[in-house]
Amino acid sequence: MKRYIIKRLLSVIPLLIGISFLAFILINLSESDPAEVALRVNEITPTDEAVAQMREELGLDKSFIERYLTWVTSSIKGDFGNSFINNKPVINEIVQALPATLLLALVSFIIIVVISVSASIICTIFEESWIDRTIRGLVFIGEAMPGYWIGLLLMWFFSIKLNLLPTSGMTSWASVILPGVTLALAYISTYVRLLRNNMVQNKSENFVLYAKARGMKKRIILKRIFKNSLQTTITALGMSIPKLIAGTVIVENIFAWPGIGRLSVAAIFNYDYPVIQAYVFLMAVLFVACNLLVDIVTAMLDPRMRKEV
Amino acid sequence: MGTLNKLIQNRFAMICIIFLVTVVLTGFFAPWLAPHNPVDVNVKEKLAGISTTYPMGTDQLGRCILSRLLYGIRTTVLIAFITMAATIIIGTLIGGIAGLFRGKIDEIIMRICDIFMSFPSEVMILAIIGMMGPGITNIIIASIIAKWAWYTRMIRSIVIKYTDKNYIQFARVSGFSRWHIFRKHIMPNATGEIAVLATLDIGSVILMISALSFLGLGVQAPTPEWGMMLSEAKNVMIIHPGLMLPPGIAILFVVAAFNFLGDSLQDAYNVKHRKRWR
Amino acid sequence: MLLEVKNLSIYDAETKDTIVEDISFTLEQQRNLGIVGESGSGKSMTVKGILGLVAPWMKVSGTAYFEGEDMLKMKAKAMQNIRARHISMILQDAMSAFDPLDTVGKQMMETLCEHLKISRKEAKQISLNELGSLGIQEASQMMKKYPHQLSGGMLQRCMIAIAVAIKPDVIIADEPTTALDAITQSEVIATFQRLHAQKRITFIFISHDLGVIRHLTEEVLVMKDGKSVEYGRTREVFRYPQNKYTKYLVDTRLNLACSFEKIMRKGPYDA
Amino acid sequence: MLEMKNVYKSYPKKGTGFRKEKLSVLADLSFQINTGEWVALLGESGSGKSTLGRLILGLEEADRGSLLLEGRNATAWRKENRGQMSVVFQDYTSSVNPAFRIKDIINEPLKVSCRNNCIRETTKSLMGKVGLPLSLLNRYPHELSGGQLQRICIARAIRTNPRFLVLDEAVSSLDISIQTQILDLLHQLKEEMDITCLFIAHNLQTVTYLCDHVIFLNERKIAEQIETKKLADVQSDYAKRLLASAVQFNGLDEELRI
Repeated sequence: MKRYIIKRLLSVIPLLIGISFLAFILINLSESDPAEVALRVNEITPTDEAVAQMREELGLDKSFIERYLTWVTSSIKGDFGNSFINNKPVINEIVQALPATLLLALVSFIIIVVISVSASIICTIFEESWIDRTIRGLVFIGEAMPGYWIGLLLMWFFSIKLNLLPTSGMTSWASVILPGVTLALAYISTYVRLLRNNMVQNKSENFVLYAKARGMKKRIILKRIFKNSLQTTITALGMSIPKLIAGTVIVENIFAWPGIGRLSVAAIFNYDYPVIQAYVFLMAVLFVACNLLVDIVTAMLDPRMRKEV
Repeated sequence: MGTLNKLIQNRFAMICIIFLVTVVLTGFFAPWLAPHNPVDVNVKEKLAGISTTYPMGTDQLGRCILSRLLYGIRTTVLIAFITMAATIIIGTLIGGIAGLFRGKIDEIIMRICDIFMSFPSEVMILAIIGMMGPGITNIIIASIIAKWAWYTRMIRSIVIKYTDKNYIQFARVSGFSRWHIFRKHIMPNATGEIAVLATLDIGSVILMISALSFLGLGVQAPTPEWGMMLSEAKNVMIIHPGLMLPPGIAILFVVAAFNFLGDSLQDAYNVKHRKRWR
Repeated sequence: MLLEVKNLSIYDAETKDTIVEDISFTLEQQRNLGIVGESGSGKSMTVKGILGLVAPWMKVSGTAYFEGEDMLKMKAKAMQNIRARHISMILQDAMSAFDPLDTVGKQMMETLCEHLKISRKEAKQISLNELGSLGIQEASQMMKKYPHQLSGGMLQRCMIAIAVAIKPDVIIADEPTTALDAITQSEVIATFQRLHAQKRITFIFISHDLGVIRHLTEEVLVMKDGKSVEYGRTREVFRYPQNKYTKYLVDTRLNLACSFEKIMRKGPYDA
Repeated sequence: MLEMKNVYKSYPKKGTGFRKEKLSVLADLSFQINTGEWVALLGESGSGKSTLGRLILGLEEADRGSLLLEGRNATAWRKENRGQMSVVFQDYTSSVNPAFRIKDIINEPLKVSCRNNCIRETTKSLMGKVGLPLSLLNRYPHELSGGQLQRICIARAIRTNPRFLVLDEAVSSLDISIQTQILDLLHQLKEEMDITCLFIAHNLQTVTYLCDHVIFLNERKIAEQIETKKLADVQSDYAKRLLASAVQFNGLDEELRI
């Protein structure tokens, strides 16, 4: 097991190098000159002289590889440069916005786990009954509904029509409910579908037939089915964490939630490249880290993996 | 063949096909079918209710909602089709090469895919649009970059699944060239599966494009687009919530139809996929 | 009489196919029954139908009396009790028959604790004894292993051990040797013969291999396309087949064996 | 015809990592098959017999050792003798392209050795040879039974009159009555055609029905190679045990005494 974890950790290194390189290339895709943009957003006329000075300041006159290396080394230290807009360190902006996003992601993660796991268990136990059909019907509709539309409808119904919850911002504890539910609803359908199909498939595995043939109780057989679905469940739900954090972009914009999703969209409109760069890099790292964690946890759960490595 | 027959027998799938064909045709003939010019502003008639001149009313600028909806097909569905087609072509090309030749090339392609897939697609698209600026071309390019790796991988695994089949092994033993095997045996069989993949996924492409437009990062005003219509409706939500319905329902129906069609296609293709019980 | 099956038919409500049609047989104490037929003849479905192990959309009709009660009309709970205590089953595909996430020992003990109402310790002891008597050395080591660490033959024996430990009236073995290699196959068959002789267990064997059936059973039921074509004493049926299909099966089988036999007879051992 | 010398083969183990661990499937294998002989390769599942077949067919490369066909390097031989080597697999359902008609399936090998002029005539005689009605030619594979499909596979394999044929468990997944029919067909082909064959199997009876030589493969190595006629006096432990278990269930009447 130890060897597997070490191996898995080592395999992440080339991946991280690739990611950072790609993130860096993405930033350099931009058609406009960052130096010019930096000047413009600070309302300085981009004369040739000023641009050249800015280029030097931003290190744009160096070679591509050199720039990449400086960027990576400073990124590792948490230094993503300063925002073009307010000249504050990017890392501060992100650290400020992160808690709000994490709270939102956590709330919807809990909703997703509770609803998708229980719904798929119910569907498996009562396969092909009316309740299974109803849930599947809802899942089908949920998959086709745009998440932001659900958000708007919820906002209209609960905040405007019933005036129960705040429409936007982060003013009280109640403000997290609507964005949290909206975010969760966008993902629940996918997970219910995935988990239910996995469990139902496990139901027709040979070991279930044998458990029946040796006269085991229904409860014990169900327990075995669920245990065998656990790996898929953990993988799916584990990977939902980074997806949720990345997926907050839309929800945060609907509900004016002061998180990193809104920060990044604002940065896109303002051509604030350092912020975008930092956001992309951090998200990718988060994704890789979660992936790693999920892999290790599932490997620990499965005896076949445990012995093999 | 059997697949087509099975699809025809599935009445609901047929309804989906008819619906989608109608939608596409309506989009194509929008200039003749729409009662008004979708970008014509008429402030006097703003937020009008349902009437014979405006079958679905007007928005906050007095533009005909039905016309905007019909023209919206052109943008939303067309962009989705273009994105999908380009992604599939790239995926088939690269995935086909990886699956067919295996070895070093395969290894390299797969590692590159790994890197691309380490970015959540939302983040990837945001990054690219952030760098290149909002706009239709840019969201198409961004979606392709965000999706190609996944398709390459799926198509590679489909190709590999077929190369393991005995009839391909037989063809190899008989001394056929790789190209012949790919053209005669793999492509005809894989096309169906790729079509299923595409149909299942096009709904999510539509959702993504409309979401980007909703954020103001995709299609720019005044071009009619469903996501953007929702974004505009949001601003007048308090006084006129009804505006949220037409574009939302339109997206829901089109995406649902594609998803259902994809599911039915998959069922029709995989005979073995039928419920097994031992 | 242990088990009496009359006019058993199984009908697939989804595809509208009749899978098993009008099967009748009786199982006498100590007289093993063999069910033979080619793939798709419905032999496996027959016993699954009796034990209520078929999919919900399979409609089973007819009667199957076990100790005076019709199993086909039993409630799920009563049926579970039958499967737990009276009729055990050994499945064909041993490799996938155990839950991959749990040790084999745990699954054996779980079954025994449940059915015999004994403690885990006792269950462990019984499992060890049974595995030992099946000729497995280091049984306690083996019980700590996960299914993927054991061979098909080993897992097959674990299934046999569970079935035997419960001391059921009948053990149904569905193609118990098909998935095994030739040498293991003959070992497993020897085990069945010993159990039958020593523990006085009555078996139903399902197989497509006439050689195996001939070795293990007293009565045989030959099936074709879901119907019974011949039913009688194994020796007689194989020696003087009445039905054309049975004769065909026996002839092709003998034909196959013939060249091998010739070679072996010519050998030096013949002297 | 075929000579294998000190062949080793291993597969990389699954799992991520930089140091690839290998799982050895064949170790130091040497044997030869003479022209015109039918040689059986017997072994348990996992003994590497199918891998050996794939090596000979060129579907896989050996790690070490040499493989000669008619005294020449196998790769070079294959290149010059397209269509001269053929194979029948165990799994007949995946052996035929489900989208092709039967006639296209059995005529496919001809496209390599380009002798298109006499297709109609030989297709007819070929179908007769494998005992199938001509009416099947326009059907699709899923309309045929397992036995018929395997006959189609055999017809396809001998379509180009190959000099060397590999039968990879060609009868194993068929019912015994069908097995016998297919074996009869193969027997008849053996008489009629001038062909060398490697018959991979795990069942002794089918082997003795058809082959001149038997190679016992056990745990990655050759346990014994013997003429079928002399099968009764095998020396190796593995072969003896296999023989003993086969003897036990051979007949249906009296137990065969040896």
